[in-house]
Amino acid sequence: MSRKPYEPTLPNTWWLEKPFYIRYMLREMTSFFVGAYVAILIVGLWQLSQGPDAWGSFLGVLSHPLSVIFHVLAFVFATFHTVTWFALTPRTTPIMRGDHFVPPGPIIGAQYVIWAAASIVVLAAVLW
Amino acid sequence: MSDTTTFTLEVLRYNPESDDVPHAESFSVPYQEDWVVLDALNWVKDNVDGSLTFRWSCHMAVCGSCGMMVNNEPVLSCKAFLRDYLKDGKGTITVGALKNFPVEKDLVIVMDSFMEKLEAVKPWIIRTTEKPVEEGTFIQLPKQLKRFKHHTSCINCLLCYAACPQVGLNPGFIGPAALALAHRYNLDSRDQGKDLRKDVTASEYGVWECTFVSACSEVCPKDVEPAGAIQEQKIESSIDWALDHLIPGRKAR
Amino acid sequence: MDVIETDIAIVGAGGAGLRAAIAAAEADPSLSVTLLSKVYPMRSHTVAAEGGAAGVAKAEDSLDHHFNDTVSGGDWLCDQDAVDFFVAQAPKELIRTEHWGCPWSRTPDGKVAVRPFGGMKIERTWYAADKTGFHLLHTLFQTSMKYPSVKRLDEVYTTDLLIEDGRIAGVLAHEIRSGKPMVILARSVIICTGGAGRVFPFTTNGAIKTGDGMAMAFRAGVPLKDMEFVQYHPTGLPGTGILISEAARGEGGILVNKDGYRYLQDYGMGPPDPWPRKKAMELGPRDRLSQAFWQEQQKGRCIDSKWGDVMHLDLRHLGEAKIAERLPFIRDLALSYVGVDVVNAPIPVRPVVHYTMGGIHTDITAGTPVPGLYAAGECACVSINGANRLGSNSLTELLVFGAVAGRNAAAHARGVPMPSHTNALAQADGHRKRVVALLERSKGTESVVGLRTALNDTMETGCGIYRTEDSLRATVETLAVLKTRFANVAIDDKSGVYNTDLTGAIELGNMIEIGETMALSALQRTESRGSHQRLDHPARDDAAFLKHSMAHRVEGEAPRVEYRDVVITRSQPAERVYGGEAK
Amino acid sequence: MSKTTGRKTYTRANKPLVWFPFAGGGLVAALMLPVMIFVTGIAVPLGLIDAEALSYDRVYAFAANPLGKIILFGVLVLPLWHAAHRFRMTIQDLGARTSGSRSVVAALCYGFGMVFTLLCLAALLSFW
Ligand SMILES: Cc1cc2nc3c(=O)[nH]c(=O)nc-3n(C[C@H](O)[C@H](O)[C@H](O)COP(=O)(O)OP(=O)(O)OC[C@H]3O[C@@H](n4cnc5c(N)ncnc54)[C@H](O)[C@@H]3O)c2cc1C
Ligand code: SF4
Ligand code: F3S
Ligand code: FES
Repeated sequence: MSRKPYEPTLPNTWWLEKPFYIRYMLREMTSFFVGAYVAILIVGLWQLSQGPDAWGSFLGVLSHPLSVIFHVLAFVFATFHTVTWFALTPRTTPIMRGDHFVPPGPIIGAQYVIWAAASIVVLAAVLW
Repeated sequence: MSDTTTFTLEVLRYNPESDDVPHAESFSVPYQEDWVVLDALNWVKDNVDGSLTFRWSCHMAVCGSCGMMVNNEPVLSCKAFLRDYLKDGKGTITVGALKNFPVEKDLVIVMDSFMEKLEAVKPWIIRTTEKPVEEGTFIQLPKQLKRFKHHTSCINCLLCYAACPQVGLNPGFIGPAALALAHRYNLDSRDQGKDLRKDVTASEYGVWECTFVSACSEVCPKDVEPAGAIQEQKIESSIDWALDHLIPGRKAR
Repeated sequence: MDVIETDIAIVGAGGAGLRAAIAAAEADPSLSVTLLSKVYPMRSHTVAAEGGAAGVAKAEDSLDHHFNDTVSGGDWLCDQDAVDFFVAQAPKELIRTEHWGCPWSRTPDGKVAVRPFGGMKIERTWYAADKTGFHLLHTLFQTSMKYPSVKRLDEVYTTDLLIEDGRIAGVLAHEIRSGKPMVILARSVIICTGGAGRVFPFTTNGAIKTGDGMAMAFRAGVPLKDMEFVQYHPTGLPGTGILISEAARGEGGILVNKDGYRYLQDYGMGPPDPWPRKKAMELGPRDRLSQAFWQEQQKGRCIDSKWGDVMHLDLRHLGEAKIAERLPFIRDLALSYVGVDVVNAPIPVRPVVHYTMGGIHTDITAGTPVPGLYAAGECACVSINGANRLGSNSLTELLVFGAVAGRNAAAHARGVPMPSHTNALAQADGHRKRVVALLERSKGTESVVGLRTALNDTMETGCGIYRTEDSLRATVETLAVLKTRFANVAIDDKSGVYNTDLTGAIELGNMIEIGETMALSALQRTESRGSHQRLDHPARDDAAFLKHSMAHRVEGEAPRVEYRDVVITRSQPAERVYGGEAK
Repeated sequence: MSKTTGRKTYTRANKPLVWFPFAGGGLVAALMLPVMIFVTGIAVPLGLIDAEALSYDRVYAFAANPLGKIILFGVLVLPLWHAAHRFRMTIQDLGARTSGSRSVVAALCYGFGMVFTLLCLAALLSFW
């Protein structure tokens, strides 16, 4: 005749339960590729400071097939990061115009415009 | 009801006096086009087993009592129509207690932790001086109301707590609904208590535990947008923290 | 048994109970206030109120207008001293809730907006979109958390009042989640347990509205006043009984029959245009509108739907923008529960039991005849609603009289000693036996559902919108039988933890007693007034019945109904005029 | 019956220290990383863009320029901290729950951020 509440615990596989959570986990996993990629570039920067030869061997590593495979993956994940990040912005920074909130569409759209512009600038600088 | 279609209602049951873990029990229930899951549960309670235990009251999606996991999604059972889960009125619907809470019995959860968190965020208007009644109401422009109105719609149904993995992973996390409510008061033009609330909302049990899963806002039946409320508070509290550390003396409130 | 001592015990944490708790805590922070509720406070049925709360707000309005609308709306069965007090306090109480953060809807210049409501001459209904009760309840609940002297006992089920030497001594309750009985000794007790709509099968009332407090007070010797007056709301959703607020009509919605005709003009409510016109057509009082539905139904002019006879409530002409701003919840409810988007189609509606005007007899101090016992909210009858409550008066009522009850209970508590343990425990043991019997009776011949269905059926057929001597007699007889059958009721769940089977059975017992007071009071009132319509006595009879009926409990027998004069100060009974002739 | 007993005391956390770089880095990563990964990891190694684009001289000139240094620092270090923080939370999501394991994960992730931040600084400051 007395209470005995059942205390559930969340298993470590909780995120496999629903597509929604899997998507979240993929989004969070973008951090692995982001981190790894910038770490590689920082190493490259260090190589750059060590002179042309070191830089050259760094470029050599970059063109190794495994490296290319990694970067293709990283590109996919980074783009996924971009898309999910933009999609969440209306939630983090709601904008009011007059008596109403600006709907998500324009806020998200504006970010894509900025993204495109930034990418073009980078490409142009590289190619010039 | 002669040739009624029946479907299977599979309920995760837990009786603290005889069970150690919940177990599933199936009931065969007549299908009615207009019925919601709550109606089916009431049918079972009335006709099959009076000991089946669940909370409900309003049957109109506003009292917040009847949240449960239906087919593993947190929903208000009084707004979960059978027809949306079954094909031709046939099939199985599973029902269980809301996730991330201790289970008292059957579908009834223990919600003490939420009540404590709710109280902790000081969900009331805080003012340095009270306005006398004789002076009438405050002026609040429609756009000032609009700014926080959606955050006032929370019915404390706790679906968001069941959906948020961080609630399950970190029991101390104040959680989506309570944090949204704190934000609601912070944004209210009549309130002056933001700073007091921040001691709680910007603590390590507050907004920082949220990893922006957004499941809370997805399952919220009242469009409260707790995910947004939390991120806005992260930004604001971060700016606040930075100013506290940059401007000498600001911190001494 | 656990014993808790408290200065003030409040049973019920809906709008009235919370307001009372705040008032008591503000009146004297040194007094301990214990707030008991069978559900978490925010689940209380105040949460379901949609339309609004009345209180004079506009310059062209006046307290006199509000008074007159209320008294005539109540068919002169209101106690006018109470109404005067009520209308004067109403704006102040509403302003207080605004200061506490209630998100009232606003006019473009930032003032609180008001909307028209049935039977009200001038717009004076404050609203928070169409979720007024929800916002009010959450505002009160959240505000109540800031008072340290208020201790809540959530999900604690009160079964009985304890009385010592004719004055209140506390309550007997049990904690639902453990089943543990507990005695709460108190110097003052306030009952705020809400209405009893669940006595009827088809109601807007939530599962918790089973009239527990009324039954407890009744058993403790307090008379129940004007119990025959049960309000039908004209626009509930068929099937579920979910309310489509009067606000829908206040904003301009119209009611039509199967010919697309605005039938209310045939029942003294016209002319239909110009629309909207206050106190006319769809903005008439609820009793008249519900009765008109019944008349049309007799004439076969209802719309035949899969849920049976309905009328159409048409909002389409309001336009999507206005609907989205003022009636979002209505739109959501209609879409979910009857599959109708009000922007493109009319809503099927029918009358449904909504409100109990009668209740625990209280006076203008919210006090009952038992010293130290107070009551407020829908469970009480201070008599501001008379024979028919005007929509939006009751949310205000629970604020005004909840506050009065809280203050007076505090004042009383300061002046009396704590009741004795021994006495209270002995009484509690006696009452507890009834509960234990329900748990222990292993092979009863009766089931809760069976009796509840029988109760609901007989109330609907015998004591509904229209009543006759025969129908009421039959109901009274059935109820007497149900009372004896209840002694044999058995339940499936014998456990201690969270036993809703048990609480359901106790509630059933309460409802049978309440139903009996309703039917008997209705049988003896051989006139028609407000919501009480007798086909065999269609006229109002002021000579004999300008009186409150007072049902007293008699052990082992049917209740005894006596009468008490209505307090009339300045408005003599006259004809109730609505439609174009209403000024 | 549930009554708030023994109220917790809450104090403000210093989380903004990591949250600011997380949020800023997330934005920078969203805008810049896809195109950068594309250029350095895919297009140049595969010869889609002339290798000259990443020649020692060009990159050195950019990195030696003070403005270039600031840009590189921002584009590398902010996403680095973004990734460090997010990865830390992800590991917690996957099961590091006890306060002990949480601290270890935090030390590893932020340690990683620290090491590469210093490496990046060292590289950038080593040539002018
Ligand atoms: C659908 C709907 C819409 C309405 N709309 C309006 C409107 O627009 N305007 C208006 O003015 N009025 C409206 N009303 C009427 C008004 O909402 C109610 O009369 C009012 O809210 C009642 O409040 P209360 O505090 O008396 O009771 P409730 O809010 O019903 O609360 C009762 C409390 O008592 C507790 N309780 C009951 N029994 C026990 C027990 N045995 N032990 C312990 N606790 C117990 C419950 O837990 C609960 O906390 C509406 C009513 C309904 C049903
Ligand atoms: S935020 Fe939404 S989901 Fe969470 S408790 Fe409130 S209403 Fe329910
Ligand atoms: S789901 Fe949880 S993690 Fe944050 S955004 Fe919502 S609270
Ligand atoms: S019963 Fe009230 S929300 Fe479902």
